[in-house]
Amino acid sequence: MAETSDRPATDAVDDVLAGDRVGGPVPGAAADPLVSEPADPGRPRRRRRTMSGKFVAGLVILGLFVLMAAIGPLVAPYDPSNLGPDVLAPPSWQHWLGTTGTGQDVLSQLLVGARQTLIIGVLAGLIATAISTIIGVTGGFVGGIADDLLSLLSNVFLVVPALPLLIVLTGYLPNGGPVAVAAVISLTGWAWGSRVLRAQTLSIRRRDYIEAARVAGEPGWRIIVFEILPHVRAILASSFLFTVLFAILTQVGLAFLGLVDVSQWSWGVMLYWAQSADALNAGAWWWFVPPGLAVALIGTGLALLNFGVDEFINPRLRSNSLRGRAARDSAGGFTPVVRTDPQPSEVQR
Amino acid sequence: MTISAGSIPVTTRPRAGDPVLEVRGLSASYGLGPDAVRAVVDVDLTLRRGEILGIAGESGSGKSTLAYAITRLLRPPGVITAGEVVFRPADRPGGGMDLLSAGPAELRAIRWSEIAVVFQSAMHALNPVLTVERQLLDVLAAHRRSMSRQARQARVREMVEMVGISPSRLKSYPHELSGGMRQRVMIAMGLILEPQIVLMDEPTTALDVVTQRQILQQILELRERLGFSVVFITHDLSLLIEIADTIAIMYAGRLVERAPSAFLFHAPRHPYTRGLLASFPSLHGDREKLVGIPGSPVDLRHVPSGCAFRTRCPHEMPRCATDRPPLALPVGDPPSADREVACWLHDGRQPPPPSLARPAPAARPEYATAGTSTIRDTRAEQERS
Amino acid sequence: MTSTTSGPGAEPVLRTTSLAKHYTLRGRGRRRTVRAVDDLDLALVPGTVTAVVGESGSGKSTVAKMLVRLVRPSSGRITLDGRDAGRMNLRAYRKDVQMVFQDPFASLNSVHTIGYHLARPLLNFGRARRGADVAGKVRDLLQRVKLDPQFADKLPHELSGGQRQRAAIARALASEPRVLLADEPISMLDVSIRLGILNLLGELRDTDGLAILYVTHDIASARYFADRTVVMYAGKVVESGTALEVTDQPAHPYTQLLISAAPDPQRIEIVDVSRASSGAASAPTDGCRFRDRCPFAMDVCRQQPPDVAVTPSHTAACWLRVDESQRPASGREAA
Amino acid sequence: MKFLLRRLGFTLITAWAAISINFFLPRLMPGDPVQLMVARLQQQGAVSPNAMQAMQVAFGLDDHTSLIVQYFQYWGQLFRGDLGRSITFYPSSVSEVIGQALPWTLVLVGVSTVISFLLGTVLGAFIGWRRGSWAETILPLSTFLSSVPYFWMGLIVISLFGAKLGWFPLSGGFDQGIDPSWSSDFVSNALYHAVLPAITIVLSSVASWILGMRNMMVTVMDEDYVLVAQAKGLSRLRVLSAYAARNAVLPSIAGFALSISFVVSGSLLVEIVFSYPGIGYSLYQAVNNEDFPLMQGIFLIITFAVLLANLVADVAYVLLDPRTRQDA
Repeated sequence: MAETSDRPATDAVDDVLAGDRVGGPVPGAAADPLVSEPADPGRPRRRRRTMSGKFVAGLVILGLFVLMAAIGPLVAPYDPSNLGPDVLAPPSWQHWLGTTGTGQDVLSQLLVGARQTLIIGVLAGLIATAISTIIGVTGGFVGGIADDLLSLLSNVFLVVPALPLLIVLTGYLPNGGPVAVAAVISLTGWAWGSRVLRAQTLSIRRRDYIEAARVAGEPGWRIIVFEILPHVRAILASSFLFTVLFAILTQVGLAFLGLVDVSQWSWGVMLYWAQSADALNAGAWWWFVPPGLAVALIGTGLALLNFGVDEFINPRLRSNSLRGRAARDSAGGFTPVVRTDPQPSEVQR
Repeated sequence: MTISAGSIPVTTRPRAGDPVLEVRGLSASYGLGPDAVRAVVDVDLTLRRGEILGIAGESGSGKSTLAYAITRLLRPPGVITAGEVVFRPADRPGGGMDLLSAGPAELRAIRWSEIAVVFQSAMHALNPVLTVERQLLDVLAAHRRSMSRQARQARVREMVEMVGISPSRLKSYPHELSGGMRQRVMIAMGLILEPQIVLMDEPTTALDVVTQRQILQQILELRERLGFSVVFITHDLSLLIEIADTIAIMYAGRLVERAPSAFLFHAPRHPYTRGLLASFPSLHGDREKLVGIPGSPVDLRHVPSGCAFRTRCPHEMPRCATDRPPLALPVGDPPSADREVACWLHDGRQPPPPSLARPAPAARPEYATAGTSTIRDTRAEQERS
Repeated sequence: MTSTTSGPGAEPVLRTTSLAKHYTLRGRGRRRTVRAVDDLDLALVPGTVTAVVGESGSGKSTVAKMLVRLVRPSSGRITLDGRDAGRMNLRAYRKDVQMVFQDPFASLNSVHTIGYHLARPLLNFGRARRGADVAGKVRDLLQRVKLDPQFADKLPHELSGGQRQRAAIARALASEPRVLLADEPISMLDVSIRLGILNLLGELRDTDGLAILYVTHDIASARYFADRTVVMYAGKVVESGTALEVTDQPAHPYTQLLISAAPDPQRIEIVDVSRASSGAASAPTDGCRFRDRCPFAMDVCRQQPPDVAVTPSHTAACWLRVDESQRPASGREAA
Repeated sequence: MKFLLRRLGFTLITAWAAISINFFLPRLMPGDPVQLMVARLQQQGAVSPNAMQAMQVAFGLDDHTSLIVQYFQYWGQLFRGDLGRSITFYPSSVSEVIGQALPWTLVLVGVSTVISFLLGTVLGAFIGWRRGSWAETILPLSTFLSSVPYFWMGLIVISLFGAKLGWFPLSGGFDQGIDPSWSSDFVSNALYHAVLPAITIVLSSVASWILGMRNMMVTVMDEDYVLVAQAKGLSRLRVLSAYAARNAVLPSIAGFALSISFVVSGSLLVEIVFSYPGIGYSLYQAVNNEDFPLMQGIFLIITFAVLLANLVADVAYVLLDPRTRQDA
């Protein structure tokens, strides 16, 4: 999740075409090389191309998991907490993903646990994104001392290791429901988004169209909502996806440590029980592999979606379409010669 | 003048005015397939020794694309789709090499040592994390392996002094220099290997007028001294007329006119050239109302059929929409004028409008020839030492 | 008939008195004050174009931003019809004073249509009411800048640079201002369409009696377009006069340098500017700020030169224009 | 060195914030934390008076001085290296427990993180350089790896290389039979035990470095100075190293702050899976035993370590980017 590019990012073709335009900056029109500029979000042409394979794959993966969270508890073959007679049974037709050390059905736990896992992730993502938008955009827009303090705050939260802090925090808090867990996670997860949003707002604030809007009589709130926010949409989305991923990984970690209510099924809780029952030494891979794999897959889905957004923000990140020798030439700094046009004829001489 | 004892026989030593670079039928696109944008189409150009060839055009004219395609420095998704770029090195008389079919190793050897590029924005063209000296030495390290360390450093000092920078600034990083100084460093870097060709892509556009003028003067002086040829790309035709020997005007990826600069200025043949010339307010005389050119510069994604300029042209004729005019000697001009225009007004079927039929000035301007032998001599001396 | 309300000789609508903007730069251990604009007296007259010409760092853009009140002056006064601008409601002020920005690729928000860009100031400044009224006014505005009314539904990226700048001018006209500040309005545009924009502004000056401030680095375009030209160097006005006077008989060495450096195909002799060191960034902040680049610099130049009238309409701030006997003893400064 | 001074100031402020959080958190929590904990501990068995005492000291409930005074006393204790007494390992002090565990973590996590950073940066630079080549097929894989919870990766690695193939020990930092010493036997034994946890950490964290560096590389490759380097006819290696990668690595180093706390958090969980005798495993034991003094001490130590790592990254940044030295 690298930060976005340094220099204004535009479509490569546009870059070249625009580069021809009166040859660059005029004295005094200093371009700020340290800010990133999202590609015009309003371009339908671009939007179509942004639907890259990665983005679609991410959407499909996430769609499947959302479906799982929605109908999982309904289609689960067993009550996930029901103790069965088959203890530590490997996958079979009765239990597609085998059973736990107490005979519970792993598949049912996985299906039921999806909902809790996703709810906490999305909830934490929403809360954190809200916090980071408020703090980041406000700081960037207002500037001055307030901005200094707000960005110091987010930098502190960024550096302090989240997990140990969360462990201490949840240790003092009585075991709460998903909302409490989500709230605590978002407390440590907002800083990244806030930092990126602030940087972006700071660069947008200096753009001509913001000053032009002021001159056109627009009030401050309208400038934030209608002029700035549309331009941070992509970053907002990216920050949200990143935070959801962070929240899912963190809650799985917390659950693994037994710091959440371990009677409510989630993938982290499954791993907690698997670890407590020493599933590893028992060779019960079907117990700890599925929940971890599910987390990894959902994370991959989020990351793929994030790629799509990143490439939207910075189109240069897209994969190159050249292959073979042409790609090699171009990587070496030699424009490939692909003779598609007819050879020059002896004309007009 | 001593007769060179170098490898070049005196009799076949290339003279000023011989072609050093010939571009034939060059086409370049962004992307491949149906969505490709054709930025340069079928361009023929000849650069002669010691000459300053100006290429002028607006956005979407393809002038920068042309320059980068010649050196094969066009970035992805840029692709060269047709043509030849024949470089005729002075020390290989008769034979030329096609840069478009050359391999990476050959190209790398020619780059900078024979064809150097001065980029538009020195701010972005210099590596921010290396000192200026390091970046100059880099060139020598890559191309002058046999040179000693001291010799390289001495050469770097000599070059920066030549462009008017104190060698004490060599340890500076690019961000510590002013815009004008950075551009001078770029020029010093471009000339350090005494290349035969220097491509300059808007080298002064980002600078203030006074600095711009100083740098132009410097380029002209250095050319006198070193005898290299220059391809000078700019949108500023008025500037080009002052410094270039020959000017090529591009529109929608094609050449529309090419002529010695005095001819082009006093007697333009293409309506676009004339329109461009009328777009620069004068510093002298009466204030007349000027109109520029109606319409918008062409969008390379939607180039009009036939003559691409016809939609903005005051003299449009029916055939302009169907047939693309070839680049040819305007009927009425003598072949000695060495000029070409791509416009149906000059095919002899009708008298061209008076504004496009002015007689050219009598004498054909000569470009500087003095430096050409000088550069060869210094080369030869270097080889001997 | 309109000569009393507009055109040269009419009463100025916008005036500045000793306007200044100083920035404090921190860092390098000590504070450094940058005098971006100093002691500026400017009068914008209805129906005339005043050009402010200078290199980067001359403070010319800061002038425009102060006049539209995007930048707060450090000292001095701006008066609109004799009223102190600093005391005026910002919206009421901007109803009369509008601005066109340099880069039409940056001054229009890519997510909004041209129609939105025009409707907002119409509504904000009470020039139209919501509903059909707005659409009609938007059409009128587009027509005034010679754009087809269908452009209202387009997004900025669907327009060429020149069309965008026309749209930006239309937006500035929405409030029906009397003063238009144009900050390098053509420098980012293609050469062939620059004059179209200047001619459009010229027509607005003539038909609407607009007072236009034209900020530019291109002295030739100032000569073409402006009625008066003000030359700035390092935050100070060095010369001002009618546009023709200033370019045809430049009185200040800096103006002379600017003109000799400008591209000029008709130039007969090549002017050597190589000795003039470049850059206003390191200019001295006292006395004549041009003195370290000036071929005629004297000891007396350490003191601020007075504005000397060359003709009744033309002044230059240069000791060369002051009779030697009138100059202060130069030894005092040297001591 | 203004940049470094500013970063140092930031480090101090963050350290102060962490210490203060540590101090105020238990004191400002609703209810009486000691009672709460006693109640919890009693479910597991009797609470020793010693443990009660340790907790009361930790929360400043043993005497009734004001919060401010306690705060300063707390600082005084900190400077003496006194972090209170651990409940789990009573009567050992928290400092002793941490002192024993810390070297293990520093070596394991430190070395793995450095390896991961170097490996990821080199790989990312290469993939970004060769855009569109086969190398890009690594990207989906690394995307997947970066989404895997560290500890789960540990479980997989153990079951594969430990349980199934038997190449490496399943857990612990060294064999029970050997006494910790600087003997070559012990060191090699410890290294042998460290291989799997290190592989886990590298595998889990390398992906984000790869992706970050690749993205920066692609962006930097579009910079004019890279084009100039190519126009200069420099060798590929020179262009790649001195121009492209040299600039692309700067944001990667600047992004160290973003990632290091992430990596450390993940690594702590890896220790737990491997029962590795480091800070993470101590934290796990503290959590299981509701050992709040130990938890807080570990939180502080980890924060300090991360801050220190950040400072090192800042110094590296200053060395690599001359622009930060502008105000020197």
